[in-house]
Amino acid sequence: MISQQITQAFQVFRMELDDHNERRERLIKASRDITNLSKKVIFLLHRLVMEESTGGKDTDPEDVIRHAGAKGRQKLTEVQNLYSGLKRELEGDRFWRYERQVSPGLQEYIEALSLSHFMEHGTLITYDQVQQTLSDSSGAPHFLLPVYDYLLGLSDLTGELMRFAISGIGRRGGRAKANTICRFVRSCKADFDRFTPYIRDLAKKQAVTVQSLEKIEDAVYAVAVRTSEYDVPPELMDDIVALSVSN
Amino acid sequence: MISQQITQAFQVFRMELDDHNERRERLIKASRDITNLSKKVIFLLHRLVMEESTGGKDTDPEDVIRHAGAKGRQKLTEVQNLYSGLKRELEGDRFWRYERQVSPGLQEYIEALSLSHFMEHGTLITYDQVQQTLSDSSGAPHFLLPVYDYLLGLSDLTGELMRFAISGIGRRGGRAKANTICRFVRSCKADFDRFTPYIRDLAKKQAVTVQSLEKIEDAVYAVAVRTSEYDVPPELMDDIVALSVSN
Amino acid sequence: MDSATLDQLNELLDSDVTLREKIKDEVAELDKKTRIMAGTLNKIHSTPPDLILNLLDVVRPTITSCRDNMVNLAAIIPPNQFWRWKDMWSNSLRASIFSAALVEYLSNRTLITLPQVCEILGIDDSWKDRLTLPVEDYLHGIISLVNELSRLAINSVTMGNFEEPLKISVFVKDIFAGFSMLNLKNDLLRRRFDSLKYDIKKIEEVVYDVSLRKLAPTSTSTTS
Amino acid sequence: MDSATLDQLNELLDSDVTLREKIKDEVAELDKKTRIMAGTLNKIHSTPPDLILNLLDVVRPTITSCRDNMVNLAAIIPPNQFWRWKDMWSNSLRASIFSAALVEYLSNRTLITLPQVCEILGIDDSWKDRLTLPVEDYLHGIISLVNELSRLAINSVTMGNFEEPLKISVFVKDIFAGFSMLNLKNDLLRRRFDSLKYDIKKIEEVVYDVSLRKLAPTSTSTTS
Amino acid sequence: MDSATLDQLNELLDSDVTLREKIKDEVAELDKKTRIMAGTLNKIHSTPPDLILNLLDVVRPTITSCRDNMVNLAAIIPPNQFWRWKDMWSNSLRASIFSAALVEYLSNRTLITLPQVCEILGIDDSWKDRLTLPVEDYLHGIISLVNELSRLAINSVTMGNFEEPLKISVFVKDIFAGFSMLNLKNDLLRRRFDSLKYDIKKIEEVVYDVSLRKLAPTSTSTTS
Amino acid sequence: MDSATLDQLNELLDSDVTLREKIKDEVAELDKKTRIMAGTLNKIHSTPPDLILNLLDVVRPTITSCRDNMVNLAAIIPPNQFWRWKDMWSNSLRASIFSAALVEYLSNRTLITLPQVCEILGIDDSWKDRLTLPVEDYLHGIISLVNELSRLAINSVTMGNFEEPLKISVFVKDIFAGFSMLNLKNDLLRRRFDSLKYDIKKIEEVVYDVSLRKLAPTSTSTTS
Amino acid sequence: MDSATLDQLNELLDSDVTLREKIKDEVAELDKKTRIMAGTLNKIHSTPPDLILNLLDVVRPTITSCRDNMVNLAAIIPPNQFWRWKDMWSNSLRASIFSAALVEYLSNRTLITLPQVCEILGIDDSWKDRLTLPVEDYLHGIISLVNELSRLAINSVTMGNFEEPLKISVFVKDIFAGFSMLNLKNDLLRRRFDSLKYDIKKIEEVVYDVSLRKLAPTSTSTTS
Amino acid sequence: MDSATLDQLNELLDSDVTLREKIKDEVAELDKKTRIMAGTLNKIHSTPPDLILNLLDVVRPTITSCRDNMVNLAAIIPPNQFWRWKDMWSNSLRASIFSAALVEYLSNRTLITLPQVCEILGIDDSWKDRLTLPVEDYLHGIISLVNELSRLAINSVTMGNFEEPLKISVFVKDIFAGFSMLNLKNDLLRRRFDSLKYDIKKIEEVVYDVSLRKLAPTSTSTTS
Ligand SMILES: [Mn+2]
Ligand SMILES: [Mn+2]
Repeated sequence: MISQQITQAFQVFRMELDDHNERRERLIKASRDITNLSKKVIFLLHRLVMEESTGGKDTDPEDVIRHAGAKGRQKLTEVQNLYSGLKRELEGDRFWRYERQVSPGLQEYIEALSLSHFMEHGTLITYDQVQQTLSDSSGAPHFLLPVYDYLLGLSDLTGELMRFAISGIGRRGGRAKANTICRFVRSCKADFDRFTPYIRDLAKKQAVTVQSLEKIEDAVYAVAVRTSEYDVPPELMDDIVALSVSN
Repeated sequence: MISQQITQAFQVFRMELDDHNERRERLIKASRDITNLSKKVIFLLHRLVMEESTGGKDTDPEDVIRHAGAKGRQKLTEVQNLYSGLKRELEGDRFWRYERQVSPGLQEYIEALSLSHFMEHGTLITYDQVQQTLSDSSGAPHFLLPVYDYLLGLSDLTGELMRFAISGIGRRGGRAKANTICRFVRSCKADFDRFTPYIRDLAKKQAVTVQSLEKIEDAVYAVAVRTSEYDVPPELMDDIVALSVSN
Repeated sequence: MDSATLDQLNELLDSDVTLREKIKDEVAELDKKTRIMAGTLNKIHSTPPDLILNLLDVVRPTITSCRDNMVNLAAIIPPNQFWRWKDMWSNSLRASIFSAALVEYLSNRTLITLPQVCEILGIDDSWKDRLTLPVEDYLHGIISLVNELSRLAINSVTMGNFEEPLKISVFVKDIFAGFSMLNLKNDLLRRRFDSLKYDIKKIEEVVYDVSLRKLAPTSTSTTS
Repeated sequence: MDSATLDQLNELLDSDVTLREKIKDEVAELDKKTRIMAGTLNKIHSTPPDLILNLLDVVRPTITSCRDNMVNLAAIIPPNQFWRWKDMWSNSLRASIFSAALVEYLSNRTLITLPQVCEILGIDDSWKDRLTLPVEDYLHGIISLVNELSRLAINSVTMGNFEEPLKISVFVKDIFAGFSMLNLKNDLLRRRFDSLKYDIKKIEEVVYDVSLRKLAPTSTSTTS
Repeated sequence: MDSATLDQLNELLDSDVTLREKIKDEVAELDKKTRIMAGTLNKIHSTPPDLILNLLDVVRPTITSCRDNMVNLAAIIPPNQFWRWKDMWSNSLRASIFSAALVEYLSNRTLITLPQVCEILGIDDSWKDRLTLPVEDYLHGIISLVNELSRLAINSVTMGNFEEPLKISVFVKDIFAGFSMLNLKNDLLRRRFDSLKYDIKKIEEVVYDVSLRKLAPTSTSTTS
Repeated sequence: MDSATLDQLNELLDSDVTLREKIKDEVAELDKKTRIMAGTLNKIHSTPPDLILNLLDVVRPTITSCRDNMVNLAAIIPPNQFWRWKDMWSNSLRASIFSAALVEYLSNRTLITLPQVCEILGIDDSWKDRLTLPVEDYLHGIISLVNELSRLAINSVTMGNFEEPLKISVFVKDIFAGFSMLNLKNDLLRRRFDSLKYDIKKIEEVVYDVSLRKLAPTSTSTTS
Repeated sequence: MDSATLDQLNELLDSDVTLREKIKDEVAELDKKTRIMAGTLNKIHSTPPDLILNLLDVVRPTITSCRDNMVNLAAIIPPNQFWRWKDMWSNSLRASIFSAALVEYLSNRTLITLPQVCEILGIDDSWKDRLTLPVEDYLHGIISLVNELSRLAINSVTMGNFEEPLKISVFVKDIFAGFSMLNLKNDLLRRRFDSLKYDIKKIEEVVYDVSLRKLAPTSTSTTS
Repeated sequence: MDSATLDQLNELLDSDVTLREKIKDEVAELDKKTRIMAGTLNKIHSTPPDLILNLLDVVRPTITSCRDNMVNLAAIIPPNQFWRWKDMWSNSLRASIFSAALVEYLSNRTLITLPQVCEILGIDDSWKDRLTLPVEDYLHGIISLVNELSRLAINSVTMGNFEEPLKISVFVKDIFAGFSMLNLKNDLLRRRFDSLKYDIKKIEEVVYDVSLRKLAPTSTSTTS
């Protein structure tokens, strides 16, 4: 009977669709976990800098930041382990099949990783360096990192750098750091501009980057105006203020 | 002074922008008038067929429709006069500058014109025929008719044909006419499908055409079912019913 | 700003809120009545012809009682603010017009006119700036009437009344011709008018069935 | 339906279009004037205090000439239809109110009242059902005034006028206190009022800068 | 970023752009064919039963010629990137599946299977990671088939063929039962499956009309 | 802020995510059951009257098994949070109510009541703050029932069962009259109630067709 | 459906409407109080330090009187429906929390705790299923407090009070550190937390100005 | 349609497609250049005043090279079809105008005129019906210039150049006054002009900061 054939065919379809939907659900959950872990690392990085900066005059602010970056990088091994566990779910042509589910977590991870990297080394993490963190011990990648996710993840970095610069501006050495970050974000913006015609969402993110950059510029400007008025070297200014508000 | 130069330059810009805006406003108003006139002709066409069809058994329904079509065509010379008056506003590169303002009226006009033409001749009006109505007595066009507007205007025709077919189905000869229209709309749909990749809005309008076609098919189907049940020739059916409801 | 000014500004800002509440309450009242009328009139589809007039007598007092709501609304709307608030009641008003038009048709086989509706609902000409009956709403009510009559044509035959569809057919074609003379814009009214064609077609089909099965009387008895 | 009825219905359905065109033209006229006034008043940010009064004298005739547009509008709007059309001109009206309020403040250091605005713009009480000045529009005009004054506070200091911010601060805080007492709904007015807080803050920062550097004579005068 | 990195990224991105262009061209080719097939198959609604087979013979070569496009596509897509690019052709592929399924149904009154479609379109199992035929696309093609058959049921009756709707009804109910077994997510497929219900209803109404009037010989054969 | 407070705040901010996952899983289970029931009940359209009861017996255990999901849901929802999460399962719940109502109608020709639904689905009164059956959901289920019965009226005639439409007509008119008395707001329920009118009309047309052709024994029995 | 059932269904459908109205009225009351408190507390920006306590004494009774509204709300909300209605009052509640927190800070220089807020507003633990104070609302109130204190830092200096900014600086940094420990989602709260940075920055700038101009006392007097 | 007509239409449509592709390619070229110029000019925010001229020298050849693209475009556009295709390149054209205007301002402190832009970009007057430079595009370019200068005002101060903001302020105020004279419709240009106000305000605040602190020599020179 015809009917029987159709039933059997649809039973096969059901299995395939259920299998796909279940894998999709698993990857959505995994991506959500990765996103949350990465977000927490970003919070942690901001927090570490803030807490340890209160250590007093003897700690070098650069050391504090480097130390925070290293701690963040270590914490991100948790995310790397998750990706290593997903290797089978994403092998072969599956990565691209589930790219839409995987992409948000991946970009958030790259945002966190690049922030740790910047804090630790003061540079932009490269594509190969990111790919390396997504590979097993023998260097075989769990999946090929798409350039898009790399660039989109990096372009979120500038927002975090803005937060980092502005909330640090009142701390010892924060003014100099804000200047460094201002230059760094300006060059990120220029570099990424090249890629906007290739990646649609990047233009939107670049607009956010410009906003972040202007916020940093405004903050750096405010410091410059004040320093000019009082004609006191920045580091001395820090100390005078620290004397007024010691906590 | 710099300021003076800027003021003078901006005075020139103001004149140019005002000139452009005023022309734009004039064309919007003209387009609205053309739209309204065309809409009224479409109403008139439906109305003429309805009114004159009540003339009784002696009038040939085909004549009534032909006559209505001719009257509609005559009435549309009013629109043609408006276009002839706009010749100067649309000459040279101006037509394309104000295409967005002119287009809605133009398409509505083509809808009305093609409906008149169909009623009068039973055929689809050609591109050259439409262009001819938009030319002066020596055959010089007021402006070059864009193929897009021609096709988009025609594709609205199918909606009016649906109204024409369905409201005529109860009149003498209406069943046969509905069949003719059904075939005609079906071939319009097939012809226009070729152009959908070129004209973005056409795909949406084709979806409406398909709906109209299905409505006509449903109406023609209902007649077929009924005729089959009673096994009476359609024309005889008309007479039996006319006997029951004479008005 | 001195406190007198502030009080006055606040009063002006507040008064709209209270007014909206009052209108809402009144419209809720009116709405309840239209639901009751619709519920009763729905029975025409299962009532034999000789009992229809009784049914209409049941509805009439409710229609007339809508006047109270009209009077109340006219009393609350501030002068000149008809256009500000009218959307709040137009649905209910259209439902009332529909009921009045259906009662009129079944009683006298005539189309209720706009002034007749005003009279029945007690809408006074002198309220012009607060409460009036716009043409659009009247036309919406009439379209609803035709929708209902196409249903009635079907159900009359089921109940063995074969003349009703013929009467309805004549009446409805006349209304359709009237609507065809109007220059409607591409709005809701136009869309509802387009849908009338299907009602007409349905009624015509019933007329065919009845005629071809020779269930209806001869043509002379139905000429209007 | 007889043809007289049909003609009447058709007329009712058609008439609005022409009216809309007429209003649009009149509002375009008014709009042009508000742009001219805004252009002139923009110069307050670079005009020394002693020349401000001259500047205001240039603007006054244009404000007064808005009366013509008001008269024309009142003549075209049909009785009772104020609420139907008002959205077409409210932006231009608010711009006129802003200009009148700014001229009033700079001339007399007082807040223009709603009746004063009506008088200046020649809005007649007897037009009530066609053209009136709603509270909302008045309040929008006042908020625009505060927006502008926060800019003026900044620019006055640049021009070496350190007292202006103090005056503005006192004036604006009073208005702010007034708005705080109003029962605004969650609409555009509410959102614009929320934005006032930024203007106030900016002005306070200017006063702070001036006080800190002891640039103005009597900073203690700001306590109200 | 140093210029080596920039160059590397640029190269990667450039190669995608070129690839995209190539796929686009190939899909445009395929698309043209699906439009030609749809145009021809559209004639089934006005073709008498005995000429239908000729019509199908006209379409078959075009279907088969789609294999060229499939071969070309499979050659350009890089390994493992099937899912990355498939959205570019899935609409065209679904249209091809629809044509193949309609031809199959009208020829043999059977539902084309997924492997049959692959064979007809020449989609090779060994291309798996570059070009394959996903279940979703197959199901979309089948839904389009049902959409078309519901129209055919109507038009067959118009042409005096009263048995066609009965055949279609049996066939389509089986398909519907098949779809009911699937756990569809809230996506396009689910919405299109919901729309199937309207097709089924429409076909059932045609069968009803035919059965009620005893126009087809064996209406009892539709019970399954 | 001390760290205990911070930990507690963080916990409160985090907890919802896990709960949402758990509810989702449970609802997916319930959903699968409603799909199975719908699949089986779909067969009523091609099943002769004497085999219908067997069909219903197949569905009953699945309905009863929904109790497990209800118990599980009631166990996960925190006290007092019914209104926070209910949107997650209302679609599935409505589908279950529909199945229960259809089984009830075909078994006993009566309308299932809200308490009956609660009993069948095992929704306990004591869960009130976590899981209850809102009126809206019950009414949605009943509207789905009427949608299905209008299809059944058509298909019964196809299968030669001319009495079914008459029974359905009486039942459905009663429900319609009931809905007319309800004070529905302008929401989804109201729109679906408006759609009921089409179902009623369709059923009336079937009764008309059957009556006109004198196919059913006692057409006069439809007057209520 | 019998009329008892209908009445019961209608009652269930109607009760929500009435309840919504009641809550709205109560919230309007509460809202009026928050506006009065905000109006009074706004005066801290122009009140010398020694008169602040008097000002707070004026506000306290209004805060306490909010308990009445809370009691009333708790009385109207049906058991278990907290989550259904909470959005209606959360804005007003946050405004009350802000007022309470500002009074607490200016009285005792401490951060009000969540239990303290509950106590002051009389939110009873036993109302849990009808009215409770969510963490989010508490945190929103605290952010508003910081926004206000950054303004106060500026205005204190204008009024010659150079110690206030130092106190505020210490207090606000502590709150900021607290917020940094929270894992906020990307919602309104996160955005408002981000904006806190600017308040902190502003306060720091004031501290610089004051320190560098040596207007503030020595550090020992400000350690907390 | 007969096949001759179909072919004719197809040909017309095909030629447009080819033309569009050609324009697209040319605009992509132009776009690449505008991005390079923007990238270089972006460095003005971190370049000391004495090195700015070198930077401009780097940009000039690229601006001039845009002429090639203009010549090519003018060669492909059919007569009278300028307005049909211009949206395809207006963004790139505006970006070029912006670069030319910024170079002009930083070199000579003057506003580039429309004829100057035409000359630099090699737009020939004789191309009028194929390629011209509309006022709108020129104005967009100027608005982008102001956006950039407001950022430059900030960054100059950071680099210790306190006179730059004063120069920018004078220049930008003149432009703003010019724009105020225009009757802009409610389009993109209007919205961007509205955004100019924020730039002006930002620049005014920088001038304020510099003047207040007496950081620049002759702040009084800004009064015009
Ligand atoms: Mn981020
Ligand atoms: Mn039309």
